[in-house]
Amino acid sequence: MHRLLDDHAHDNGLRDVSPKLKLAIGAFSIMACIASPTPAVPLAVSACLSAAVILLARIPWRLYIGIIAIPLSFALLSASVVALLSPGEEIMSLGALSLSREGLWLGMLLVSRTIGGTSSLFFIALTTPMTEIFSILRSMGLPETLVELSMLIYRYIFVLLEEAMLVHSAQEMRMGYTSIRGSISSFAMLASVLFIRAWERGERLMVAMDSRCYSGRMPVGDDHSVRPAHLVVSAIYILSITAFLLAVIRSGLA
Amino acid sequence: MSEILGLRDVCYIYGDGHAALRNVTLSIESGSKVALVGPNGAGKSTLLLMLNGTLRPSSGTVLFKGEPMRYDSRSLRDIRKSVGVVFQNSDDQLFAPTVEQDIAFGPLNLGYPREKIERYVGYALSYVGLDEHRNRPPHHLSGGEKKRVAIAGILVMEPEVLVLDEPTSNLDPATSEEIMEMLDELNLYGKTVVISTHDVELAYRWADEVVLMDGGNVVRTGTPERVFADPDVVRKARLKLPAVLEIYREMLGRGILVPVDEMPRNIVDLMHLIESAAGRSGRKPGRIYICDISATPPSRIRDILSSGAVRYIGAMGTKAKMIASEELLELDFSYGVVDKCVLKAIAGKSSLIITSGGMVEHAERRIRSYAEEFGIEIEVIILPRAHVSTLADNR
Amino acid sequence: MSEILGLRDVCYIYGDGHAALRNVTLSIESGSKVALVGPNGAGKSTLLLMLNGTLRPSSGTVLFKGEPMRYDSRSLRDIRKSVGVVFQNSDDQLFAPTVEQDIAFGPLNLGYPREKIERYVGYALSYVGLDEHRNRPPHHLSGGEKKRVAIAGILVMEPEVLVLDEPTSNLDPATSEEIMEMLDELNLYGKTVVISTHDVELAYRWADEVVLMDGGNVVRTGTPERVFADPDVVRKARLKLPAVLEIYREMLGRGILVPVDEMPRNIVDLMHLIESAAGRSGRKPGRIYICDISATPPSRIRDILSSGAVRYIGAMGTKAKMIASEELLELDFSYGVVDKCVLKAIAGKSSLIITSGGMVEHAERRIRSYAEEFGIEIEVIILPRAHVSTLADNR
Amino acid sequence: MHIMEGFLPHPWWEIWFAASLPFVAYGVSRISRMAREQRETLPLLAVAGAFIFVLSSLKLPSVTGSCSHPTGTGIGAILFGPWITSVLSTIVLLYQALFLAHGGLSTLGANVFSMGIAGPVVGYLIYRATQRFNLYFAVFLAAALADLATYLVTSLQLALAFPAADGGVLLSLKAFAAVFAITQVPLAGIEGVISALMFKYILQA
Repeated sequence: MHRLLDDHAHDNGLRDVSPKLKLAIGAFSIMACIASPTPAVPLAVSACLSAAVILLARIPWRLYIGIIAIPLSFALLSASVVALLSPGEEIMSLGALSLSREGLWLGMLLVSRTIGGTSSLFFIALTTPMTEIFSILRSMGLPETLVELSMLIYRYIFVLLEEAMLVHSAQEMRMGYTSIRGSISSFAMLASVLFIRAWERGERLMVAMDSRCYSGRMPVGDDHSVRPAHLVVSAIYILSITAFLLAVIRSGLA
Repeated sequence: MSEILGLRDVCYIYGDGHAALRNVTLSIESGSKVALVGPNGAGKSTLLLMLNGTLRPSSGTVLFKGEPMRYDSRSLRDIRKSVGVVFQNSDDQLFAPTVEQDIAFGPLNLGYPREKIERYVGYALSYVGLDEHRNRPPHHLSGGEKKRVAIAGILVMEPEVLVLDEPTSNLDPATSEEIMEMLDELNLYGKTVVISTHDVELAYRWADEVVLMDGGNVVRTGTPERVFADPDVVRKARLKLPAVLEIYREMLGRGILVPVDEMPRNIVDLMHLIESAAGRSGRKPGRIYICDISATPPSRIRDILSSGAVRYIGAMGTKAKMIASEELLELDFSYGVVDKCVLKAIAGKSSLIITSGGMVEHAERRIRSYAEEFGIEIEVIILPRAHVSTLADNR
Repeated sequence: MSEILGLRDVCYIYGDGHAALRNVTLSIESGSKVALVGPNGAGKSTLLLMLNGTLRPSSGTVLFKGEPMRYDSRSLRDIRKSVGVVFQNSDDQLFAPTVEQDIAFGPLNLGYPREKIERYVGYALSYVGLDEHRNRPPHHLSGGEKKRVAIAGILVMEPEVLVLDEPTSNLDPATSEEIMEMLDELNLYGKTVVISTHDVELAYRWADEVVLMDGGNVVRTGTPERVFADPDVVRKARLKLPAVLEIYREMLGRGILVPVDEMPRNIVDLMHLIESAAGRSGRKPGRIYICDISATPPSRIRDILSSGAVRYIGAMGTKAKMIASEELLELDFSYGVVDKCVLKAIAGKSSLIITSGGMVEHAERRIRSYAEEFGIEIEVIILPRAHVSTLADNR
Repeated sequence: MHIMEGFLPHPWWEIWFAASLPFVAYGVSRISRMAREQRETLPLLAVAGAFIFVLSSLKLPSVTGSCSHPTGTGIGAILFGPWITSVLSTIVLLYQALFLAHGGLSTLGANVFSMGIAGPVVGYLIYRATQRFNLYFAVFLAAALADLATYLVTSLQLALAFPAADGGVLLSLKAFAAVFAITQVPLAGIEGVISALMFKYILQA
């Protein structure tokens, strides 16, 4: 994986929208998906946010489809276990296992929640660079140490990742990873050299921070202000999904 | 000039017993441009890390403004505010998530008020010409841009001394020249600049003072001409002679040239030596126009260009280059501008230098000193001053 | 010569839509020395990674020995055995815990028998002159040593083509020259060598063929003289002219020299042009002795030195340098040896080149071709051949 | 092994956040104290965290051929102890969710508990218990069992949230454990071997 989702977030079409607003939409959507008793709400959330990511944030749809398939495999596998274990009226029998109507429904609900939840997660990941989330984390009152550590880790992930990719391709050029045995020892060499390199970098990082008068503070970026138009669109989305959710819950109860 | 940094009998021995510096004594003058040259492993980086107290001598003393350096955290903080170090690998230096946050790191830790931090960061960003990259993470920048951010992160603390370890390593020639020109500009405005390099061409051309190191020793210090005068010493330090000097020496060896007091520092000097040896002269030299871009509307530059008065155009300094690129001026020279224009003038062609502020006088002084050295008359026309009325009329 | 690697209309587009290569067509001859030059971000590294199939073109074809490259794992294995790539930063390439294990990595993965691996690793180690470092961890080596280990790790797989990304970056001048000389030696024994660099001096002096790249395009290809003939193109690509060429052009501009068919490649050429323009000649040139170290006892070299027959001594090739250092011979030249000895010969001084094997004829050929080019007579004396009887008597 | 966004229902996602919080909070306070005493703490933990992220984002050479990644937290526990590792893991898991789409935000608490707490605690205890016999074997065992513990805890988390019709949590746990065993058991072995080899190579260098 050469590009992380964060790399796309820096160039997306919703870059100028307040990160607080985007986080709020994402968090609300996740909650709505988990709270929903039927697949309809998560699927609606997924449709809205996928459209926003592809049409407004202008993330290439091929990329989007490609990454949304990653969690689906886990969701399908786990949801089928849940489905087969659930009690209820049997509609299909597979040897020792049996599938009930309620089980099938629960499985579908779980898959849809994963799709909806993942769309919400991607909405945050693809439109809001991590660099803008740090200031929110700090204003949420998270411990200073945790925020600072997160910021430093963020930066060094990219430095070490590039190094790991280069070492990995150097190993491939010299026929590493062509057999299982070779793969395991190649991987262990990669890990060990990366660890040594990381440690040396840590020592140089300390010197660099000291050279710049480090006294225990890390700067955070500024927040974008919330624009009225964005607020209106967000409010419409949140109210519609909430109304839909309430309607579904009420009809389920009735 | 007075000494700003000094080393007296400094030794440094690493944990494994390997001596990185052996009895080094050195004096760095305030306001000078110093280049440490030497092979890999000569101790250059170790010496640089002594200058801001990152490394502490095993024996001997480091002096800052005549005072022995102290290593308690308060004194170190003061020294690091005054002596800024830019590391060879920019990735080691840029650790904050965005360009802006990285540059703000120093001022924030120095406890500047918020408003001052913002102002300083904005100033540093525009000085290195990276305004539009302020919210980018460093891993989305090119090598040259990273180096600029690293320099900005130091400049923003307003150090008196700027120390750079191999500032041009891994940069292409034009980017290297741009970085070196930025250092020239900073030096011009009063900062002492110390670099390490094994690029002899760079050191020979750029430095006021060269310190040749090898095996932890300072082998020789002095003007570039003095340090590079002895080819044996240079070769032993696994370096080579600057090309101009090597050609000059070959020509001496063949009797084409006769030894002169001052060895040629650049191609301009060399050409002058060759021409005077060949007994040439008489060609009417070209003119050099210097235009202060901060006081001249770009339309005026276009007028000069379309008038056919100049053949070549060059820009000096970050601001001039930015304006040139905004105005789509096609530059003939973007680095080593004064030298190239003098060469053209000697060859009978006129040229225009666009620059700004204090750089105008600097360029003029350099042209005058060349002209004097070669005993020729180069007409220098400084634009807004001479044409200030015309300028007003044009508006 | 025939094409060993070729690119036809190759484009490469990164994930973010940025085009790193645009319709690149290129042909690399078997046995040639090719230098890709261009600024940072020109696409040089991307192109190099196409040559062993690490990157796959977005469109267009890469040919190896006339066959379009295939990207299944079997074909990739074959191509990577034949085309070895050395990265710019040796640290990315050296990942095993010791030098020996690192060099053995390729052969081990190729499934060579144990005995063969040991033999090959031993051979590669001694070829790069690092026998005594075999059990050290690579990250404790110097930059030059790391580069040698990286090259050894590729050589041990016996590739036909050696591809090196910026082989001299961060190395001091003498170490750079040693690495480049090693590449010359390998080329002499039949390997095709492709490098990328933004060091124009290096490319101009070393390459048979220069490929000038900018913004993902190949701007110009051909002999170094042809590619560097147009200063505008070179400047646009953020490079500079090689110093020799810049001085030559300045001298042309001043009428000190007249244009010649072949532009000077190095200082020797330039001096010859200047001397013939000045109508000089007549000085009796010095001799050049070439001594095959593998067939001469070191005592013989001492005899020659003490006889006063030569003023300068140089060593070419890894083996000769090793022996020179063992015998504590103080070398005057350890790189660019032939050029320097020819310069000395023209200046009337004699010199001795120690080298070994096929390099003897190579050196002789180069001296002869210089002599012919300049129309002078340089006496070349090859030592064990001429003195074989004396040699036997001495024993 | 990450639980994906949206998969854990109410109240389980909240319960796992609550279960993880004390560990992480204590870890943060330990790091804060260390950072005040030793200035190299933060830089070194930062590169260690980045290392764990990068290691866990690389595809493991795996017999099953599926897309499996090492957790790297066993190594973390051996080097830094379980408390600090729980903090590093929390940050790494957040980044894995946002950068790689592994895991999620509402499931972060559950994932931190299985990968950042249960795995490291088991790994650390095993390492301390077996270290005196043979270092490499101890590393192998610690990393492999940390992986297995993570996988069992994840299975338990799912089983608690989705108990079976008859047989309840226990049957459900068996079912989840059996399904994930196909990939997770070989993975644990491979991670153990790689961790032990990595230690060997680091000590050699």
